[in-house]
Amino acid sequence: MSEQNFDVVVLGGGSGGYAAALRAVQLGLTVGLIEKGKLGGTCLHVGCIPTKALLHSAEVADVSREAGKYGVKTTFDGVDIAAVTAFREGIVASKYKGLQGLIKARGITVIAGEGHLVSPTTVQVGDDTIVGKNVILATGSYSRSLPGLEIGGRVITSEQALELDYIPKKVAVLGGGVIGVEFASVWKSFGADVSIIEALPHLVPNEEESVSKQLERAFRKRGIEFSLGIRFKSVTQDENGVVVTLENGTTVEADILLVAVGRGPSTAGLGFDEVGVTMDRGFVLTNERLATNLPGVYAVGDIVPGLQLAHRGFQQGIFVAEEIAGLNPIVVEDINIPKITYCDPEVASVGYSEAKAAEKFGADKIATYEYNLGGNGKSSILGTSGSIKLVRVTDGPIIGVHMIGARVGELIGEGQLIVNWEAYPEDITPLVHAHPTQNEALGEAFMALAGKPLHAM
Amino acid sequence: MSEQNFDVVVLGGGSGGYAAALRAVQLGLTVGLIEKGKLGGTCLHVGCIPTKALLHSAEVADVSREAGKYGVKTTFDGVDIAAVTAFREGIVASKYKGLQGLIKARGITVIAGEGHLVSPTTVQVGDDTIVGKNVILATGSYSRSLPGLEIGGRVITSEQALELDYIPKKVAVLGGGVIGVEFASVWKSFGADVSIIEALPHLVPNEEESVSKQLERAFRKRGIEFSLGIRFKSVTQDENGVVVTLENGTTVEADILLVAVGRGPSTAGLGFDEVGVTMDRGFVLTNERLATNLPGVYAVGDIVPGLQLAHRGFQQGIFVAEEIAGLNPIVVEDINIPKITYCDPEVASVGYSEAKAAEKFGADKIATYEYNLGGNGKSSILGTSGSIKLVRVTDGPIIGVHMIGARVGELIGEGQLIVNWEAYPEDITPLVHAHPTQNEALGEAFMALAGKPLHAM
Amino acid sequence: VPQAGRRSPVVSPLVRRLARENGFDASQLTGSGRDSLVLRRDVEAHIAGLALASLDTSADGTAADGTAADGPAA
Ligand SMILES: Cc1cc2nc3c(=O)[nH]c(=O)nc-3n(C[C@H](O)[C@H](O)[C@H](O)COP(=O)(O)OP(=O)(O)OC[C@H]3O[C@@H](n4cnc5c(N)ncnc54)[C@H](O)[C@@H]3O)c2cc1C
Ligand SMILES: Cc1cc2nc3c(=O)[nH]c(=O)nc-3n(C[C@H](O)[C@H](O)[C@H](O)COP(=O)(O)OP(=O)(O)OC[C@H]3O[C@@H](n4cnc5c(N)ncnc54)[C@H](O)[C@@H]3O)c2cc1C
Repeated sequence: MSEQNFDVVVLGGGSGGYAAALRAVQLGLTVGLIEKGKLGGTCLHVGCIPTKALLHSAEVADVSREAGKYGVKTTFDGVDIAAVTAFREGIVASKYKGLQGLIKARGITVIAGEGHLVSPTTVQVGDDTIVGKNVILATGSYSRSLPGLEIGGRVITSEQALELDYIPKKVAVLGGGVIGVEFASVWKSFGADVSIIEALPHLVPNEEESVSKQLERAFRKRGIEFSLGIRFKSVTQDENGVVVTLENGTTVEADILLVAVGRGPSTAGLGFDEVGVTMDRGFVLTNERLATNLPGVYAVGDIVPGLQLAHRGFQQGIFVAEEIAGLNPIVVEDINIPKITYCDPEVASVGYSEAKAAEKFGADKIATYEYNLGGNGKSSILGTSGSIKLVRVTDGPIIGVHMIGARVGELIGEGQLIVNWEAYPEDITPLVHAHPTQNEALGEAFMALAGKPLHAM
Repeated sequence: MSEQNFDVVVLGGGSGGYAAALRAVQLGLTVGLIEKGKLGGTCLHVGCIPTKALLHSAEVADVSREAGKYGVKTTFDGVDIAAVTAFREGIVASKYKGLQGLIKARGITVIAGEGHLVSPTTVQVGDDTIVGKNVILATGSYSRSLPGLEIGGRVITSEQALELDYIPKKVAVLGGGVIGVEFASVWKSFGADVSIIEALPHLVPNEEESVSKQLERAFRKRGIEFSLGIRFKSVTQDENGVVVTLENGTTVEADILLVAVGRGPSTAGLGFDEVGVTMDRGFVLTNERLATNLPGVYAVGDIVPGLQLAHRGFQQGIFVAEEIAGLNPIVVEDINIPKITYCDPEVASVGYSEAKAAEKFGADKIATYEYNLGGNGKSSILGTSGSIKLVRVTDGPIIGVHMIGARVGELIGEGQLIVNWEAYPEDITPLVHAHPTQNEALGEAFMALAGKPLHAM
Repeated sequence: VPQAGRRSPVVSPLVRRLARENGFDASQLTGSGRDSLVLRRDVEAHIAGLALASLDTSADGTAADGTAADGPAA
């Protein structure tokens, strides 16, 4: 039984928590970082990194299959799932090692174990009492299910999906959001038949509607089945597989069902309620500066309602560390945080969709332009189709960038600067983008939006 | 024998010329565009587009070869050069068709034939006299050779290299600039042995020195040979191959020699001199607003001394059209135009190198930071190494972005905005980049340069 | 000193915003870049001048809004 004192105590060592810890020690604060599992959290171990490794193996499989189109003679002999696993695990292990080294080198005290909040300044970890002038809650999220839908056996969530040691013949995916479509994309590339079930009218329903429609078209072309706008009713399983029944009576048979219906906050039983933190359905409520109702207690990452993304966690962690250090950092709204869905084709966006912009600014106060990647040389060379859609305030700044196509995720950094810096298309048009890149498709779209399209009518 | 009158006469339908024409008609001017070959010029037919198609086939070959690393079982059975040619020609044909359609739809009068400048307002095309209130010279460039080095037989330039209907066993490449290293990269990926001869001390000698060194290391790892700092002396050829002799007596034997020592202006015999245009070694001299010494006569593209890049041509073409229309467009200096070399690994840069910045601003007035892509999750997943080097004025804006690594070319758009918009690292750091992307490596580098590295010491 | 109605080119949204946050319109300055492009240093110099002016004027008790912008940057 011991007591340790820090300027900042961080509960949870995922993206949000470790970023807060790293930034806080940089600012001269002492930090105790409490983690019950592995530093790096969901993103590093069972989220962003391993899924993107799988998606790269999937890309390699597709390239190998289609190599003939580009004059390369290859025989594709299937996917060796054990080797995919070794690749994926190797990537995670090396990033994990790097992160552990960094946290150590920066002088952060890591406390292993499950922490419980016992007062606004105190976290109990087993027999140890960890006291902080400030406490940052960063306990992250878990894969949710639906009421009455039990996970187990052939009904799995993303954690088990990652570790599957075989390629199923047929998969049903419940949920057409980012995690659902990413796994659907991987499995299809690996040779499985895939069927997505989404209750909302579109795949990736949080994206610009025209992008969702294009993704649906692209998935259809890839032979990925999906059912939209009809809710899941029930599932049964036996040794041969699962049968999913929808509310309209349709059934989908498959080897397994992936449940990808969103992630809930990991806050149950951790004492937040008892200590008096204001909560809503398990989420921790904060003001826009991430302070909870209790002085000195902050929250970051997936437990704060809004986008559940690793880089939002990083940003919030850095923000709170700077806030505690008195640097008065600037708030970035969720809407201006970039989002990428890494399926094939990729989807990337930042800022307002056309519908949201019309709601906020008035339909007659905005202008949009959609540039077809068919006009973009590099995209043709890569063999991808897609588009870039821009939303601007009429005679005002660009407020939305929405893209679909192979590799477009890497273009969102430029979109992010444009939207956050309130650039006008006219600021960009004198700066002709490099040729031939996919990047220049953004340039073409801005030129068109400024009323001076170059390679388009 | 006829006379045609236009607001603007453009001589040459390559990147610079056609962009000028497209923008001029958009601004309500009438345009006559004179082209002796094919609209689209070097870039579309024998430059940017076909080389990038080859480079993509090369990438596909490398991915197929290394698929096992990612758990994908493929057998690489070599490159089918006829199929590569069909792919390359298909891409060029479709872009060519698109460009012809666009030029027609925009209402530009295309005059086929070789034009000669006969007065500051008049171009003669065979029997036809084409008169313009303004004339834009845009006749482009050709592959140069060295004094005494004759092109022919096994000694070829990029035009013939593109059309080669076999994969040589061994190639010598004279010149380690962008065209030389791109072809070297393709041939190596296609299975040839390659040896580059560069008289300057580094490959891609116009790039940041640390990037050149990393490219040399990467090429060495790929088994691409090169000799630096020793000049070419002579070459002999017979039915079996070529023997290249360097000034220090070393010899290089190969099936063919690619001469990639730069491009000269295509201006000889076109009347420019006679009409009184000020020239220098065949280049047309202009002021920074691209006006020649003759009122109403402008020049754009590769015939204007400086960077020889398609998008510089686009930019200059648009600029001159807007200048003629009285819009007073903004000048963008060559240093702030992005450059990409599409070999594997790619090289991309914009702005000042460390050495040039030190020269211009004083070595004690600048700061640099180099971020290793080894710390970047997406780059690890792609299996690429490399780095991002930034140059800033101390307590001032970022003035240089220099990158090497697979696919980094697509990141230069963001670098271009940053440098041209005079961003401080501190403007960027609140905007955490999307995870996991290569793009976020830029973000990490900016954070470090602002004194607050996240995932680095 | 800004001339009313003058519009200089500003290509950087950052430069425009910096001016706006300090209460003036960047395009009212005479830029020191090529073709009088308004650069970041022009806006920073103007802000430094405003700070000096406000020191001076606050010494004799008058408001220092003589150089304020005539509207938000476009
Ligand atoms: C399959 C999948 C793919 C994803 N892909 C991406 C992507 O590509 N890009 C992206 O931006 N986001 C992605 N995400 C989301 C991303 O992983 C999360 O947004 C991010 O991990 C949230 O960070 P966090 O710090 O809030 O929580 P977490 O990463 O969940 O970390 C919370 C940490 O707290 C620890 N913890 C919890 N309770 C306690 C306690 N009581 N005591 C001690 N420790 C505790 C946990 O062990 C965990 O390590 C993905 C998620 C999934 C599931
Ligand atoms: C192998 C190679 C790869 C390249 N890759 C890239 C790249 O990836 N990215 C990049 O930015 N740049 C690249 N370039 C450079 C790019 O091609 C040039 O910068 C660009 O084409 C220059 O445009 P231009 O309009 O000045 O000249 P050109 O494209 O050369 O066009 C000139 C046109 O004028 C016509 N013409 C000439 N004289 C006359 C006359 N008297 N009458 C009528 N017509 C005439 C010609 O037929 C031609 O069509 C590459 C070049 C090469 C050779």
